[in-house]
Amino acid sequence: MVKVTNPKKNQSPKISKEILLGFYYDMLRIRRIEEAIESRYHEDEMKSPIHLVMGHEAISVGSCSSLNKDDLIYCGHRTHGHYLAKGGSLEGMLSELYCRANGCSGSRGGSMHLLDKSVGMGGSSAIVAGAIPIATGAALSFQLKSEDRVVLVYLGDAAVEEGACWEAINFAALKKLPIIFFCENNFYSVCSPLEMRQPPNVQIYRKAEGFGLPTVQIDGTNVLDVFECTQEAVARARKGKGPTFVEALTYRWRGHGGAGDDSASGYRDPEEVKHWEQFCPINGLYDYLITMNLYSKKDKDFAEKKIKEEIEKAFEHAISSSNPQEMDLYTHVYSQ
Amino acid sequence: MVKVTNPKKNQSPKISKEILLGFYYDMLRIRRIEEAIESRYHEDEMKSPIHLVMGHEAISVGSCSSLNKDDLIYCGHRTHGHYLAKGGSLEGMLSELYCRANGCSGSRGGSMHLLDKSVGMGGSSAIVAGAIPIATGAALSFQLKSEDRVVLVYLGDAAVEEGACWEAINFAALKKLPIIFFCENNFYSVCSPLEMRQPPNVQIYRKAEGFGLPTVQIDGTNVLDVFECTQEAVARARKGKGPTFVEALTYRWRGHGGAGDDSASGYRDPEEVKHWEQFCPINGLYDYLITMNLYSKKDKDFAEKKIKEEIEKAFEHAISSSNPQEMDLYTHVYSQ
Amino acid sequence: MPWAQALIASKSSENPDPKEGRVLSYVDALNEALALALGLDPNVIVLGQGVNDPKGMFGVTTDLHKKYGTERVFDTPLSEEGMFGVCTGAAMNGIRPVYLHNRPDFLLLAFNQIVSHASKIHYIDNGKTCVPLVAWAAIGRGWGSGAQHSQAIQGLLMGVPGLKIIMPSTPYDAKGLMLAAIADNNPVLIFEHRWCMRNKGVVPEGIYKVPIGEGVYRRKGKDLTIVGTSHSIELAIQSIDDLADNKITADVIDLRTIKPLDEKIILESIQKTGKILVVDTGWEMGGVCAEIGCLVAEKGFSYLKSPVRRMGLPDVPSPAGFTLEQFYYPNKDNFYQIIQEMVTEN
Amino acid sequence: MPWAQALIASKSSENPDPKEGRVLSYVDALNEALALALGLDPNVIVLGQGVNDPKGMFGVTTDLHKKYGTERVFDTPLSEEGMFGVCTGAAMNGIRPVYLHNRPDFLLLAFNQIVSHASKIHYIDNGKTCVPLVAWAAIGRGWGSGAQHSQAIQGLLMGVPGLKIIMPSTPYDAKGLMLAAIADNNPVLIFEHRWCMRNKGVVPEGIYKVPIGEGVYRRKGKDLTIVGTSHSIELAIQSIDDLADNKITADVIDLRTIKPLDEKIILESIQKTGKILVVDTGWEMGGVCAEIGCLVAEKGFSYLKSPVRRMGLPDVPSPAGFTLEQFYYPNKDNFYQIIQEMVTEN
Ligand SMILES: Cc1ncc(C[n+]2csc(CCOP(=O)(O)OP(=O)(O)O)c2C)c(N)n1
Ligand SMILES: Cc1ncc(C[n+]2csc(CCOP(=O)(O)OP(=O)(O)O)c2C)c(N)n1
Ligand SMILES: [Mg+2]
Ligand SMILES: [Mg+2]
Repeated sequence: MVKVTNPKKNQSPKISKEILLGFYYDMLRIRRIEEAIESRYHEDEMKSPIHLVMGHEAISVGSCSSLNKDDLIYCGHRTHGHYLAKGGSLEGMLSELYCRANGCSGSRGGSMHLLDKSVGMGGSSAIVAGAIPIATGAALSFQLKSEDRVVLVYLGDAAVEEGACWEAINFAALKKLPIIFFCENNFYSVCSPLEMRQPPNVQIYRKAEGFGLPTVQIDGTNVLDVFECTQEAVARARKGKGPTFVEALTYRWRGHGGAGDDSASGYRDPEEVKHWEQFCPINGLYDYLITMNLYSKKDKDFAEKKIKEEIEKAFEHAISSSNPQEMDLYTHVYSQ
Repeated sequence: MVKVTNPKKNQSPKISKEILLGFYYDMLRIRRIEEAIESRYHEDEMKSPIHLVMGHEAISVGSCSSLNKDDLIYCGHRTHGHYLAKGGSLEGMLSELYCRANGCSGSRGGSMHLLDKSVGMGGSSAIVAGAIPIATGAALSFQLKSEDRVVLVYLGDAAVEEGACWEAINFAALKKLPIIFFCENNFYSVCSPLEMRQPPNVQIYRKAEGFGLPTVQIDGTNVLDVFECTQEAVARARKGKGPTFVEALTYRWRGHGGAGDDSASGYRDPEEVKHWEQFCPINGLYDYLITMNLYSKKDKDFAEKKIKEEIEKAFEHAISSSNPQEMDLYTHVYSQ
Repeated sequence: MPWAQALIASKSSENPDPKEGRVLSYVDALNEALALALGLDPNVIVLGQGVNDPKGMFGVTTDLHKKYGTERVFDTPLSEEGMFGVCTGAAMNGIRPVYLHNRPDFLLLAFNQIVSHASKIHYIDNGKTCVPLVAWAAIGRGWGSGAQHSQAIQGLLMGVPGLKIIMPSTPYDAKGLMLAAIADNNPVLIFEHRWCMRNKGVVPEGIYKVPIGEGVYRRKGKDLTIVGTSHSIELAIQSIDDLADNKITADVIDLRTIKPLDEKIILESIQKTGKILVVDTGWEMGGVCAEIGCLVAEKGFSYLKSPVRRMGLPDVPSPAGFTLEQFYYPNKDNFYQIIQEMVTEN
Repeated sequence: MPWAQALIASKSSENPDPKEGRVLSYVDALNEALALALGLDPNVIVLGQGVNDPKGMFGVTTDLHKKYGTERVFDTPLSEEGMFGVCTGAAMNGIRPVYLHNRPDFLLLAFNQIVSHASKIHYIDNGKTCVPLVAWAAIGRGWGSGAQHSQAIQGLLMGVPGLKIIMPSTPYDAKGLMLAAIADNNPVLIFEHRWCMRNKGVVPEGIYKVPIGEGVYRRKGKDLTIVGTSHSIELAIQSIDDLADNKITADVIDLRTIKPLDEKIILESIQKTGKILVVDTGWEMGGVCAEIGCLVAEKGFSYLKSPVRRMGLPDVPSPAGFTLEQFYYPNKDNFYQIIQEMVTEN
């Protein structure tokens, strides 16, 4: 069973109450949205291969909170949390899952290509590691145009097995590009555990160290840790000091794709899932806020209610939206 | 100008006289063969893109001396030294350069594909890093068939910029394959200096360390260092302890391709070339042998004479051999 | 190596696609082929992302590792280019790797190893080394596979010397061609189609081989020739059967292999019908349709009574959305229409 | 962006391939095109292995870094896939990268980025992002380039939606198409041929654009149509000129671009001549020859008087040796023979 790092819930950061409550609300919102999608997935109306993010919420929220609206994020197939944390429209997302013409990618992308340029969700790739060099190129464009913007690219523990990941990291280090490589290490690639893919003695963040980047390994279930280390990395990038590599340890509560947990199939121990569920990013922060007297049960109920209403509206909007037409198939193959 | 490591000529290894003299003869032979090729290249009869190895001789000889005949080596475009050090036929090599039917690759490969399976020259690729995964696969075959054989693959300082290099290294470390990754760092890729391609603070061998391999950086102009570290690595591989990564610092005395030095063109300082020429692998060992009273001027003259005769015979053989026929073009596209 | 005897023993090619006998699912047929190969030859290995997990590569590799061990049936790092090179190097040294991928899209990462190495080494080495490896992938379609998970890339590879490319449509062929591919001493790519993988069919037990490079008639007729592979030919068969009442019949040729290409059977049929519709699961432009269409215009020109027609994908990436997918992929109505047009043409 | 005005200003397309004016070498024409683009648009960058070294990518990039700085003209790590992705990401964010490679063979390393990313992002992003990048490479031939340094891979890419592919033959086109490619908002691949790069020709000063997707007649004739690009069409021109005494004339069409393909000019000519020979620097099978041959059998069938013929490379890897190379590549004698055959055919 995978060793868990213990979230240090007793840290008292210099983070304002507003921000802390924002973390909680945003994580809770992502969780509830994923649960709503999951609960309706069996209806077979969302004809798109979903990759749920339960367990990863602290990473999306903690890191995106350190970015400006015009900073860009890129990611792989597991897009939901990042898209929402960066401010992507929920209606656009659900319309995309329902394959509607008004989906955020016009029904060309689906769940793996949630996109909202207006808030800095720069793009994603359904090819593992495919977005890493692309994100690096975005960082190059910022440097060339001396824009005060940074890029953050999310990658999984399998993405570091793709050579292109290291080609991009070498180039980013060479040119001191304003980019953060953020590895969400959840110890699995589909059903393949890390130890079948990388040597036991190896730590992912240490690989990046050898390539000349400042690197850090953190508890990805602790939004405060994620926020603080991202803040540092972003500051370094803005100062022109170059890229940072972050390895955040976390866990995927559900199956690789689709609804529900699939550990019963035998590739991982259901006990392992239970074990990690104790380290819920959302409950963890809740307890912290309660002990710090920053939050109450009433506040939570209020938040839940607000989120529930938003989600229901968005589903109605998506379901009632219309499908693309045949002519839509042929647009945007080439740009004028 | 590149910092040079200083060959420690005063080391007294437990290496027998025979072996030491063998080192000297083999390095001298490679040097003279390259000089002979270079001196005739302008005749335009060797219609093949040559990559001369002057300056690299200690690497080929020191490492191949640690291998058995049935161990395999693989390499990139700079093949001559490795092919010869592993025992490849000189006649087959020159016939190949002269595009003869009896060339070691039947005139299909040329200088970048010198090949002699009978002595364990397993193959090469003209695509930088192309041979690294292939060599790793050869090592996998030895492990699967539990053969007591190892693989050594030569790669340049640019080859580590190709992602496939790290994909292969990760897999070799994961499976503890019997392979040595031997990097010949001569600080240039064609005319591109290392600092334009990799960050200044980065050391190639440290990258491999992060991937979980035992690694070492050595003086590639010192055949004794090369021999000793290869012996260790080979022993580790034979014991089933897995791969080793060796970075040997060296220098290419000639232009990237073709005859003569091209530093006048301005991509590198001619002084730098002079500087490195002081660290001639062959003269270095000669001085050592003389001070140790293991060798004499007379011995050298004898060796020179013998080599000269061998080379002249081989050229005559190649030049007088016949060209392929049209039908030869169509053979071996598929294997039966 | 044990393949020669085992395969000589097999009588398969005399009896293409039997109608009677044990019925097996497409996936089980592939699983059986791999099990037989692993059992027959200790040098056969099966690898790929997830081959030993509970999903077992759509079931194709399920439980093989339990019987043959995780040394020979193993999961890989997600390193398609590197692992393809590893397979090539192992194959050059006596191993017979079968490297499986969920999707052909992922093989695009390995083109340097496929095109410049695996397929050329036997030639460059002047015949001294051979590369008996099999790379397998299942073409995706539907449920939002989209532009990066449903590419049928066979057309990109058809021109590459030294490669063989197989695209089966029936469980019988899937097993027999898998065995033939593993027995072959050259790099062989097998592109399945996820929708063919739903099929069931008669599959003999034990080892048999379907010859690489030989097409078969799935239907015999007079009005036109339809030629292609995989799910496209399946759809063609259904469509032409629907048109039987309209008294339209066709030669329907399942090539099963696109490289080497069975020119003989194509020209034989076109000589009779004078009309040809070339179908493929990939893009029409510059792909398999183009090669076969050009071949006919070159070597079968005198037989041709009307223009060559092709039915594949438009010059557009695959959309992810369900509705757009319905417009993107050819369906039976498209077939009815084009066949009607061709029959009335003169 | 400054391109619109600059290119509207240019009168070029009215005057394809002028006969009089300043003569420039092919390489200098390309160097001038890059210099003009760098001067016109601060978002243009030029990168690739060795672009700022004394060799300057065969001279194509020589000294550009001195004038425009090493921030905009820079050497790269040897990471073809990664750097192609970097160019794509930069292009998605306002940069216009021109990424140069010595050989197309090296682009095989980047197929995942080319085929699954650069060419599809505009579509997947529903038109919100465009990818204005140019990837350039020079097809090798001779002096032992061999199987891994002389591959003409355009045929592998012709089917990929979203790509544009350019293959010039004259210095005038090389400059005008390079400028058009940089001005284009889509990923454009330019495949030069090392032998065309020896040419000299009339090249106007300043910015002008040769339209992407339009072929030109290099010769007008009656007996047959020869269509192709790059060095193949050059050889075709020389061969047909040699046959003038035999009273044989042909329409020789230099397509200049293979994707998008200029169907109009091909069909127009075939309507007149009724015979077509398709030539290409790549493998005949499954490549550019196949697409054009099939196109004619599809849309020009009624015009065709005799079989479509193609002349490219056999289904064999490039050998390294000089003698074998002579047998491998089509030469004038091959042209004379095939043209004679076609003319007498009926
Ligand atoms: C190049 C490539 N190979 C294989 C796949 C199939 N695939 C999709 S997601 C995935 C797992 C990736 O694991 P990881 O990077 O750790 O991300 P996670 O799913 O754990 O978030 C795989 C193998 C792919 N999309 N791309
Ligand atoms: C993938 C690829 N890109 C570019 C080239 C062109 N090329 C041939 S040799 C070479 C330099 C390689 O440098 P290095 O690996 O350090 O070996 P060295 O020549 O210094 O021995 C390059 C860039 C190639 N052969 N393959
Ligand atoms: Mg993971
Ligand atoms: Mg070097």
